[in-house]
Amino acid sequence: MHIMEGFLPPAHALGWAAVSLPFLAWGLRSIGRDLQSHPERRMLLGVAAAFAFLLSALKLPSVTGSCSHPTGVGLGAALFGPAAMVPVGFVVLMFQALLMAHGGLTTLGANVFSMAIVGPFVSYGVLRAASALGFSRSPAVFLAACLGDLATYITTSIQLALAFPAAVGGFSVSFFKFAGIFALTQVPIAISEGLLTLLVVNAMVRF
Amino acid sequence: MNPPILELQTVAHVYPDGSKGLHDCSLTLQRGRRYALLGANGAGKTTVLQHLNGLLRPTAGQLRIDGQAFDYSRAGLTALRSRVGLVFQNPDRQLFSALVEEDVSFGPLNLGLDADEVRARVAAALDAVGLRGHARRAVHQLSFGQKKRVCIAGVLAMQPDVLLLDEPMAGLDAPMQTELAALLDQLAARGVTVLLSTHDIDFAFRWADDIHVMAGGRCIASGPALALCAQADVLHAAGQRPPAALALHAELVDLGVLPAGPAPRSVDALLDTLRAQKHSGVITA
Amino acid sequence: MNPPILELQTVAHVYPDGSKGLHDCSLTLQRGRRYALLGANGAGKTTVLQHLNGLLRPTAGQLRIDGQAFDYSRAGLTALRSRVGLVFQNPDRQLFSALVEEDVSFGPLNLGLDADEVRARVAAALDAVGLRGHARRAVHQLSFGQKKRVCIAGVLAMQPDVLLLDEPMAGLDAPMQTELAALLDQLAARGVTVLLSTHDIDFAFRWADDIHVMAGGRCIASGPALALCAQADVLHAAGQRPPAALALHAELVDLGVLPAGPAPRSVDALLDTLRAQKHSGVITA
Amino acid sequence: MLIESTAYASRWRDVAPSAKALFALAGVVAAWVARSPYALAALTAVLVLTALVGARVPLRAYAATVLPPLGFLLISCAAMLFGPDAQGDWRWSGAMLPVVVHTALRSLAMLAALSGLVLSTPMPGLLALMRRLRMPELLLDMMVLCYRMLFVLRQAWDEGVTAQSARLGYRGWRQAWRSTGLLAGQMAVQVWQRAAALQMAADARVCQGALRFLPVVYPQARRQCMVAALAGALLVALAVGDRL
Repeated sequence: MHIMEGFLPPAHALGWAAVSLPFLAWGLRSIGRDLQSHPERRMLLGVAAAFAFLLSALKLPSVTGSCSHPTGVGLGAALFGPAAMVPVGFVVLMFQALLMAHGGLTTLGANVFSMAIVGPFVSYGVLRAASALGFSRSPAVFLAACLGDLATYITTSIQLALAFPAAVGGFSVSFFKFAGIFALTQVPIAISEGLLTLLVVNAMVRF
Repeated sequence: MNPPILELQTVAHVYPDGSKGLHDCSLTLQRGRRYALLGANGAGKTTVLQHLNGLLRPTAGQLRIDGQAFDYSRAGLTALRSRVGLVFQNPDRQLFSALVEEDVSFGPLNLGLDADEVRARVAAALDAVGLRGHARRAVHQLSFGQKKRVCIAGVLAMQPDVLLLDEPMAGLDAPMQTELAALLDQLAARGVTVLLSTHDIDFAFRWADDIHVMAGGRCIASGPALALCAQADVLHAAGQRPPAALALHAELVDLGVLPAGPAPRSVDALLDTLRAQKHSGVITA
Repeated sequence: MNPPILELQTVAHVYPDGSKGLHDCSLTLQRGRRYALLGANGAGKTTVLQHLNGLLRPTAGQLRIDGQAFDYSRAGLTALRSRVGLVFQNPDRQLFSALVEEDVSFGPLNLGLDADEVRARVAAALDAVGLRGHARRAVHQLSFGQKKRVCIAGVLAMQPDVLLLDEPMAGLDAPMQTELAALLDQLAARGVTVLLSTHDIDFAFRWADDIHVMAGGRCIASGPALALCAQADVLHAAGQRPPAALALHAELVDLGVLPAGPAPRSVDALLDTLRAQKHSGVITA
Repeated sequence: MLIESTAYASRWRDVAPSAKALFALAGVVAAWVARSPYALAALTAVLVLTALVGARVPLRAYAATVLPPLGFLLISCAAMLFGPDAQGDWRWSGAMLPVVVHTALRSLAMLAALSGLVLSTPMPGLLALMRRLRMPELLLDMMVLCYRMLFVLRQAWDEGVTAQSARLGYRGWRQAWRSTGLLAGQMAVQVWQRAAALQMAADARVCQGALRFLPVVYPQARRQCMVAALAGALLVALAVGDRL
């Protein structure tokens, strides 16, 4: 879920950018180390970012009209590790802002935090936990993608609630309002996302 | 005479970006014949094929099937696509599954057939293209020519009445082309109507019963291969030179080397005629 | 005689997955000539090209440049690749930048040239392929043929001595092929050695000075186009039939229709000869 | 992609991206500084008109571009104005109204500022600008590749969907899900193959690590930046004046 251009007050916009920046730097360093021994990783992450962007612009069969769901971020975290997904997610979000007016440059920091940091980390964590608990592949992948998506949406709701606490009740009331109203779109998207990721992974392992 | 199995009537097509794909394009396909759709790159060949399969919808004009105007309903499209199969040019863009037999089963499964029927059709289709032994192989291990045949099997498994192929000979070397042409002949002999697009007039002349000539988004001429290829002005308008076999035959008849008569369909056939000539020892000049 | 500019000496190549790319493959390229690398799909043509550019390293045998064994050092590779340019078959797998002139500038910048020199080379390369007016266009807005020419410009901007092209004619229609052949002729006339791979013997016979014939990962024969194409057994071993122009010419000489002498390079040239014959009115039989 | 094709067709396509970015930045700063709804509305109007009249962005393309973010704006504002209170009853809470109005107008102004930039500047220009602004090289390389491959992969995707449709792959929702999954899986595998092919092509052209390209020159850049700075200063002055 993207926060639109200009929606966050300056302090919040800059604050979230400051929070995301170290993660981005860390991701870039981790890729940079790999490049010495695997120069083709530069290309790989570029193509992977394009593929993630393409999937995110896809209209999923059941959620008509909905687009820009963060598809592929959870999958990418499983394949490349969550660190590499920060720069990839950054590129995808930047392109969504510049090519589709989804999200924005002033809110890029906040969106990167929810979609390129929290989402992939949760997906990755769920996947690790699920395999540690002995889940078979299909439910593990579905849960990882689905929960990664939900974590993103909850993070966004927190970000909005922090910026706009309710006049009465403050942060918590505001959070439940945002989370409640966006649940209408985000919960179906998270389920579709989980389903699609599952189908993709099942198709991939066959190759 | 039966109504044509498929027909485009004064079809126009404008792409969403405003570029014109077709305008005032009419052509008919009769049951069981072998057609070549001849034209330069950008003449609208692929657009025609996609109209015949219902993938595109005419901006003006209509598609007729068995003499009836086609209605583009959901059920109609399913029926049309199960009767009219389309093989695209690039195998890598139309093979989605890891294993050969899985890919071939894609169409029949979408038709909603039961598992036994699907299995039987897949086996028959792989038989037809000579890949029965490769059913369990991974698609990415196949050669280009084999992939092309898997694509054809994937469409044959839907048992279409009409088989459309977009530039099937592109990228194939000479022996593979010969093999594929033989396969298409077999299908035509079984009553399947075959239409393939090509920019190679020598191949069209050699293989097709009838040729539709495309230029600038229109079908500018149609007719039996021999009669059509004799019309130098039509070919010129489509940016084609006459087939080599025809041109050579005409010159050699003029020179009195060969007797007048129907031209051989290929340079190889012409060579055979010349060799026979040599042995008979008769030079008519 | 100068040493060959490039040479493969009994090169073998085994891919990491164990499949054999080349074995005992030897061939030489002399300065300023036009070569065709002729062979069926899977004969090892692409593998040869990748060896000549240092992208692959022989499992056995060696690559020689200007008569010296190549050492595969970092500096050596840079020098080799700046002298030997390789154009791949598929434009979508070799263009990195979305802007035409940016992509063409990639190679020269890697050579460490200064900005002005790079700019001049980019302009000259785009001029050579006839795309000067498209310098600021986006690659994805170009046609397939134009993209192919951008790929060639990207290599020309490095001003190589040798230009290698993998199946450059694939996917191009006849007028585009003629145009590209003319461009390659121009380059050859300027002293660039050109080697292109193809499975079309008629094209190879028409265009090339010399032909290397590949079959089963080996170069089974090399020689001037005319001499080589006369060897039916070699061609047969490579799965090729003789060029149509050559076969026809031989028959017509046998029949006494044409005087003995060098064969015309294409069916079109043969037709011209026959027409001239008709006007002169002399039938030698 | 509408923004993409509009940018290539824009009258200001060949204006230096630095100038357009400067003006957009001034718009963003002004929107952050301005306080009254009137000033924000005026700012939005100026920015929209600049894009429509100055850069000749077609109204239809402009509207289609800003529509999806407006949907987000609507839902978010609704969430702030309605919703369950401490007792769990859904009700209108007017106390948030001034905040909502200000936020909505500020968002519109910023959306207008950045839409003006992206609708008149093709991505290669923006990437070149980021390069000049010293964005990390690795990130830039990823963006350059991503941008180019977007079109390649989208074409492959569209062709795949067409081929599947021809075999009835999108006949119903079950088939549609299955086909989408198959296609996405097949293309995910291609990501590795394409990356390897690109690396090989880069090596053939003596790639030294990072991807380097010659920047496009904008001969009028200096003058254009001056004009943009002046216009931008006016926007900011308007906003500061509003605050005082």
